[in-house]
Amino acid sequence: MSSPEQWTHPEPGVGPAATAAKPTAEQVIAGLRATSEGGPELVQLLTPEGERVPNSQWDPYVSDVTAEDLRNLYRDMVLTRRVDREANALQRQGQLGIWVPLLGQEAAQIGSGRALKPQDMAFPSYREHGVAWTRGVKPTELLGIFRGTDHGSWDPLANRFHLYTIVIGNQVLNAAGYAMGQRFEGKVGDDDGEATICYFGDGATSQGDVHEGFVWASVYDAPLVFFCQNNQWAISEPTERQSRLPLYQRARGYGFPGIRVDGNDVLATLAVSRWALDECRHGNGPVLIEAFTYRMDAHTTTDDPTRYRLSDELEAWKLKDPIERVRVHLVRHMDTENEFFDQVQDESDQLAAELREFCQNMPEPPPGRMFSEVYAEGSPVLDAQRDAYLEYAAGFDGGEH
Amino acid sequence: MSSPEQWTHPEPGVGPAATAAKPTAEQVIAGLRATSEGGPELVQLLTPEGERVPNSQWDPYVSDVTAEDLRNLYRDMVLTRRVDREANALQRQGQLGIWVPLLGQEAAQIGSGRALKPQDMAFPSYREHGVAWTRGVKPTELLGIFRGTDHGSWDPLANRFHLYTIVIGNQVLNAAGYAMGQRFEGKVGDDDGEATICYFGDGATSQGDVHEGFVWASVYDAPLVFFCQNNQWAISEPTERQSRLPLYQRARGYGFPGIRVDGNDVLATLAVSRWALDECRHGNGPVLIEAFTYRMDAHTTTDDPTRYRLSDELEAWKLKDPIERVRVHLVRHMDTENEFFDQVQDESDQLAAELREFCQNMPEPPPGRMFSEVYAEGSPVLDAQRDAYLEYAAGFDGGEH
Amino acid sequence: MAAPVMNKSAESPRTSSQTVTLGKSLNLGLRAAMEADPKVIVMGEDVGKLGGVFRITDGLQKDFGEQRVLDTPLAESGIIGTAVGLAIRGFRPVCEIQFDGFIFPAFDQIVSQVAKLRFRSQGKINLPMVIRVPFGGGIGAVEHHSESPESYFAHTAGLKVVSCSNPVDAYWMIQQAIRCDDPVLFFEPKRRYYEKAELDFDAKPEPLFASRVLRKGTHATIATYGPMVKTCLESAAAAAEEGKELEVIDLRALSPMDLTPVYDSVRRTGHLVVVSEAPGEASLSSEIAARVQQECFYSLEAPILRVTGFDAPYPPSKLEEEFLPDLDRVLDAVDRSLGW
Amino acid sequence: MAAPVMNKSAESPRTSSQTVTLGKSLNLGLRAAMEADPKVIVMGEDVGKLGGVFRITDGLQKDFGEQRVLDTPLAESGIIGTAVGLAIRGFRPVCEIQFDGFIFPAFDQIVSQVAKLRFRSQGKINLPMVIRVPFGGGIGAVEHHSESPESYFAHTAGLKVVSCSNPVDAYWMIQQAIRCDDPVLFFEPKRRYYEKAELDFDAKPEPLFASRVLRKGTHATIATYGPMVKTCLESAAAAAEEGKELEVIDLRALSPMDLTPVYDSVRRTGHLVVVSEAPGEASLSSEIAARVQQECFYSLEAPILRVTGFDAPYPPSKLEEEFLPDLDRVLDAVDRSLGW
Ligand SMILES: Cc1ncc(C[n+]2csc(CCOP(=O)(O)OP(=O)(O)O)c2C)c(N)n1
Ligand SMILES: Cc1ncc(C[n+]2csc(CCOP(=O)(O)OP(=O)(O)O)c2C)c(N)n1
Ligand SMILES: [Mg+2]
Ligand SMILES: [Mg+2]
Repeated sequence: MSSPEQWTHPEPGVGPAATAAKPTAEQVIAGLRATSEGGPELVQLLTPEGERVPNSQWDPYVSDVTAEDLRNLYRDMVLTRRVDREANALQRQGQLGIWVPLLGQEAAQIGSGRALKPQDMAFPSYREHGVAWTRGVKPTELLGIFRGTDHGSWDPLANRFHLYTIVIGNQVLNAAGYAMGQRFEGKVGDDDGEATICYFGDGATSQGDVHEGFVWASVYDAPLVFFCQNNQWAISEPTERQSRLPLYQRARGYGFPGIRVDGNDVLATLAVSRWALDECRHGNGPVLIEAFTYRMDAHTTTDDPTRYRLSDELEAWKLKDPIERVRVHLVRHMDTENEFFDQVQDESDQLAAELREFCQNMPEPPPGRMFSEVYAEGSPVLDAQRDAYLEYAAGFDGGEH
Repeated sequence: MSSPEQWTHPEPGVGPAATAAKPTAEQVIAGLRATSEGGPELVQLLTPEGERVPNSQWDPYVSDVTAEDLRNLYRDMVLTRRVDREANALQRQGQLGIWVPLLGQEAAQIGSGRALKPQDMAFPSYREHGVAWTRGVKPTELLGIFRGTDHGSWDPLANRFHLYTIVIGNQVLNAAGYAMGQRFEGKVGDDDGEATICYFGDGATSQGDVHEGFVWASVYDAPLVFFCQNNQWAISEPTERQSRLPLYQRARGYGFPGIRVDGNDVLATLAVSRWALDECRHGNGPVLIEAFTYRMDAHTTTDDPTRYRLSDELEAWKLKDPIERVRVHLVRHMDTENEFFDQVQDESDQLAAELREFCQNMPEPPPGRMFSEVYAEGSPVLDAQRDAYLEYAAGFDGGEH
Repeated sequence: MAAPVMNKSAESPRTSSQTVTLGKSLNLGLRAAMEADPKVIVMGEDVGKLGGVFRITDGLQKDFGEQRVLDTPLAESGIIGTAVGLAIRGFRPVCEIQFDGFIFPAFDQIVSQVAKLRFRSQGKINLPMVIRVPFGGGIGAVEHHSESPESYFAHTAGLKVVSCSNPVDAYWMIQQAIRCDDPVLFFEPKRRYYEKAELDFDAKPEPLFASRVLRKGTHATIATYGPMVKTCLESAAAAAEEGKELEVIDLRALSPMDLTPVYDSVRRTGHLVVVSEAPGEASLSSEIAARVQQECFYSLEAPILRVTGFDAPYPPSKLEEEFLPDLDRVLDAVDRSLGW
Repeated sequence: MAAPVMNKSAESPRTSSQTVTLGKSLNLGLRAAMEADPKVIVMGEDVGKLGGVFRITDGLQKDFGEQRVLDTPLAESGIIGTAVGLAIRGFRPVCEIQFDGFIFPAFDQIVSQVAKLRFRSQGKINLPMVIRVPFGGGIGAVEHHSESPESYFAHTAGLKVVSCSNPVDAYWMIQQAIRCDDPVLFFEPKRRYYEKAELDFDAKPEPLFASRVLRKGTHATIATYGPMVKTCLESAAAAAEEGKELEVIDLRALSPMDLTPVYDSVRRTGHLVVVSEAPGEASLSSEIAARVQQECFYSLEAPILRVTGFDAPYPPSKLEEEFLPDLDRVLDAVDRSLGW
């Protein structure tokens, strides 16, 4: 039951006000007001067991997906996970200051990322390493953020993948503005139209900026897909701390569609994202997608989830792994040989090795970097600070101080 | 049609994405995506013509309202309007720096204000002179704000009516916190429970703070009635600039009820507010009420509405005047004599005279007031500034400078 | 810079010179910028049909259409946050914040995105946006309508901050700010919107980030900006009658500040009074004092004195004359400095 | 003030003295405040089960329940805005902002409501709330996690601002801040959370709004606060080896500042270096310089020098050692001052 309104909100009418509905902790956990169950409205095309569920509404959006395509999606997810695990290990070994794992969210990210057309724009939060991959951002280009050498070294305009945004919710407004721009430039209205996708988490939905993004996008008919990865946790807080209702229903109050998809199902995510992006590029935006998934690792490498959640939960979600179900499906129904899997395995080892190699050899940024590119047109005050600092620092080179 | 979702949002399915729905300006005005029509969901108990509409759902909430009570509501509205008009005139005559008229919103404010129990708390925006009246705030206590002598001179805790809040949306979070406190103190759960009501406008609904107030109140089951007076204008912007949908529907996305009431119908507003407050005091909050009304005067005395809206609109709304319909009803169906109306008239003249008298004699605040009550425990820095200033200022008294 | 082409607006005939108010000047400057570059868009609350509560954008929506002059939803974070996105997309948004006290809901977007995005992207993204803020008191307004928040932004690295003080500067500075590839906070002295001056459209404007000596003097230096410039010029005129020649410098650029003319002046006068109506604590006036005492240590014959708003919330308007620095307080400080 | 009753927490046995980290000290101080007054509630992101990302609220929810330790929705304006309402209702909320860089979404509520409500109501409403902010750099974090935003709040009239620098102060100051009837911004030097000291629960604490001379000296004065206090003490120790005795003053109170000990010191030493890792422009360090040059005009033998973060966004963490003032930069400034 994904619409628990009836028990919290009796209808007006004869008689005294209804008694307070006080769910017990157990009821909450059991999902009485939960935002965490799948529910009948969850779009799923591939079960955790790897079986294809026919769905007349959504099948058309993936009817062109060949076995080859599915293998590519599989490959994307495996490589993404491998990059994620390698980076996590690099952090453990002191090569990165921190890492933000996406483990478990590969399908949500690859499915939506692969739904994008080249002309589309994406605004990530900080966990979208899989989406970055689909936009042609090299995994090595992500590392600087976490090693502390830069704030992201890819070209956000060339890749059409904005820089990571760490302040929760900020990017939603930036994306809304960008999408408004697409519309103002007349780039919306047909199959070649442009669209924007914006990623944020379940926790982010509480932020004022996300709301304002919903208001702006709906008022300006912006071609914007709000892509909420509900991984069920905002650090230590479960989604119940952010909402009474499943998050996709938030859209109902703004007058645009909200839809919940199994975020561990790459095919369903692809289908729903394609539909949503198409709606947007044709001028019917915005759309909200809630990808229902699970953060299988810690929030970041500095987090300790054992303090706030039970390992049972993780075990249950392991059975819904986004990669495994595709693997099973490919083997059982798509005549995929071991060779393919071995090859993807090799490729991912290769990628991981390159990542490691790159990471270990990343140069330190020069001190002048602190002062560089703050302003397009410079600042005499800052320039003077830079000059004084560099002169001061030069005193140490072979100096005596 | 108050749910225009179907035309902006075709269902996913076979076939290309739907063509962009581009409403023309006329369609917008005609209400295709409008947020401004009443619609079948508008709760109305008293028509503009003064006829009582039976309503099995809402009648129970006003079944105890006697002719005497209705006359009191009428009186409240007349006095409120008279205060409003007098203050407006005082501004024109230079006695006030500015005035924020409530003309047209008397029913929304008196209906909801009179639904409050003594233990309830109210958080106004800046136009709630009618609600202030119901909370026992003297009209004279409002004047300082607009004359520039103070920021409101009533006692917000004693009156259980918070100070006016000018920064749009801020008070919604403050009210949510206050209502959480009512709950934390165990003052919620039965007929004697406490509730809080919070006022804001249609424009305010776009603010992040209002959203966060919705999130907090729903997550903490706060006994809070969100009372949105949709007077259809945020200064020069029609509600269409803030939302695609009628605003009461916003609540749907948060999992609490939203209801639209004819804000020019004091009886309907009373009924709906009583219900909502009762839900809250019993623990079933929050609730959103959208009181559909019309700002019949300028935004403030410095505004010039002729620049952005047609006088036709105003004429149409004059026919829906909140006071006139009660008057007609009292005369036609409640045996009310002219004497009563004359008496209310006299009373209002008297009140206006007192207001004027008071206003003209308001003392200037002393210069030390600038420095007073900034801190509960003082500040040596500010004290030094005060002392230096007062000494400096004293130099002018009979001084020569 | 060429005279603005005003073929679309009948009420403003093309002339090479015109007497205009500061408000009108901004309006003409905005119009010129919009004509010069189709990527310039204006956005904010009530900037369309109404032309803004101060009419600074008057007529622009009529002439440039609803896609270039946007009446936005009522939320400042939304205004600035979407402007960031529009700027990333290649637009040059000019955002109006209706009153100084309402910029705070947008503070996060300004500090975390507007100020940092260029640095974060190492120059791959420019944010050529202008945030217009009518600021300061003296207009008898209710709370939150008379704030002077410029120091918050001067303290924020990555932003540029300017303030105009007269109609001529207003006209040029708004255009220069819009052409600037950096984000500019543009503070407009609202109590001076109705001040008039002769505006020569063919003149060559000063650079944007340069302060200006508006009155030469030998006895003491006054550094000020925005609405206080007029107050200080009046003070200087009064002082002159008593034989004291005050040098008045309009800073114009608040971040980065161009203090060289102040240093030069203080080296000659030995006395500096800084005037600003913002509360003094941890402010631009503190910064000026801190820098000048360092640069002109041996020239100073008295400590640098500051005449500012008090470190209290802006008072109810009946008291604002007392809160705001005025001629007497400026002269009192000058006298204290000279008599040190 | 009595020793905290810690009967509920097995891990912290009751003793009259204990060696604790600064982080633990805050935890103990919060616990003591919550035990002393049932109206004290703690709210913020992840402050419950997790005990906060720095574990400052560790164990509090377990011991005081979910209605006194609230894991709030993820929105800072919401945290502060609802805390205002709770304070109006009579609670004493202690809000945690997870990191310095995330206080900005709450800026509007802080500036427009927290700072002004008491003045607006002419004292009819008190807002006894504390906003805890782990601040500053030096921990190798990603962007927005190393900011020093204290000057924004010092510039905001109506707020009080303090910063602790060591475990002993942390323990007392957090309790004093909570007992204070004014809203207090409480800045915690996060890079010092793991510094240890002996905490005597029976000691009598200093007043909250008083600066403290931590080291006596005769050659030059250093005024600093928060994380830089340790840096400055180390600098003074190093200088002593070269025969220079530096007086180090921990300001503790940032607004209102207690500068009397600084004036006294400068009158003796004639030299002042102000150290803060925040960018210098329009900051607290400017304010200190502005005020000291006025108060100690005739005592100063050299201009007041400032050692601060640069006026650039906080850099990627590999560069933070260069960005942050360190022993060398402090000593360099001291030398420049002494050699003026
Ligand atoms: C404005 C702001 N407040 C707090 C934080 C600290 N923080 C980082 S991630 C996070 C939780 C985010 O949860 P969610 O939105 O669900 O995204 P997820 O991390 O699960 O992908 C928090 C509180 C932040 N980055 N920005
Ligand atoms: C944060 C903020 N931004 C802008 C304003 C200026 N302003 C005052 S009232 C108003 C319109 C409010 O419209 P609405 O919420 O519909 O309330 P109404 O005035 O119609 O009652 C605006 C923009 C403000 N007070 N606060
Ligand atoms: Mg999450
Ligand atoms: Mg309105």
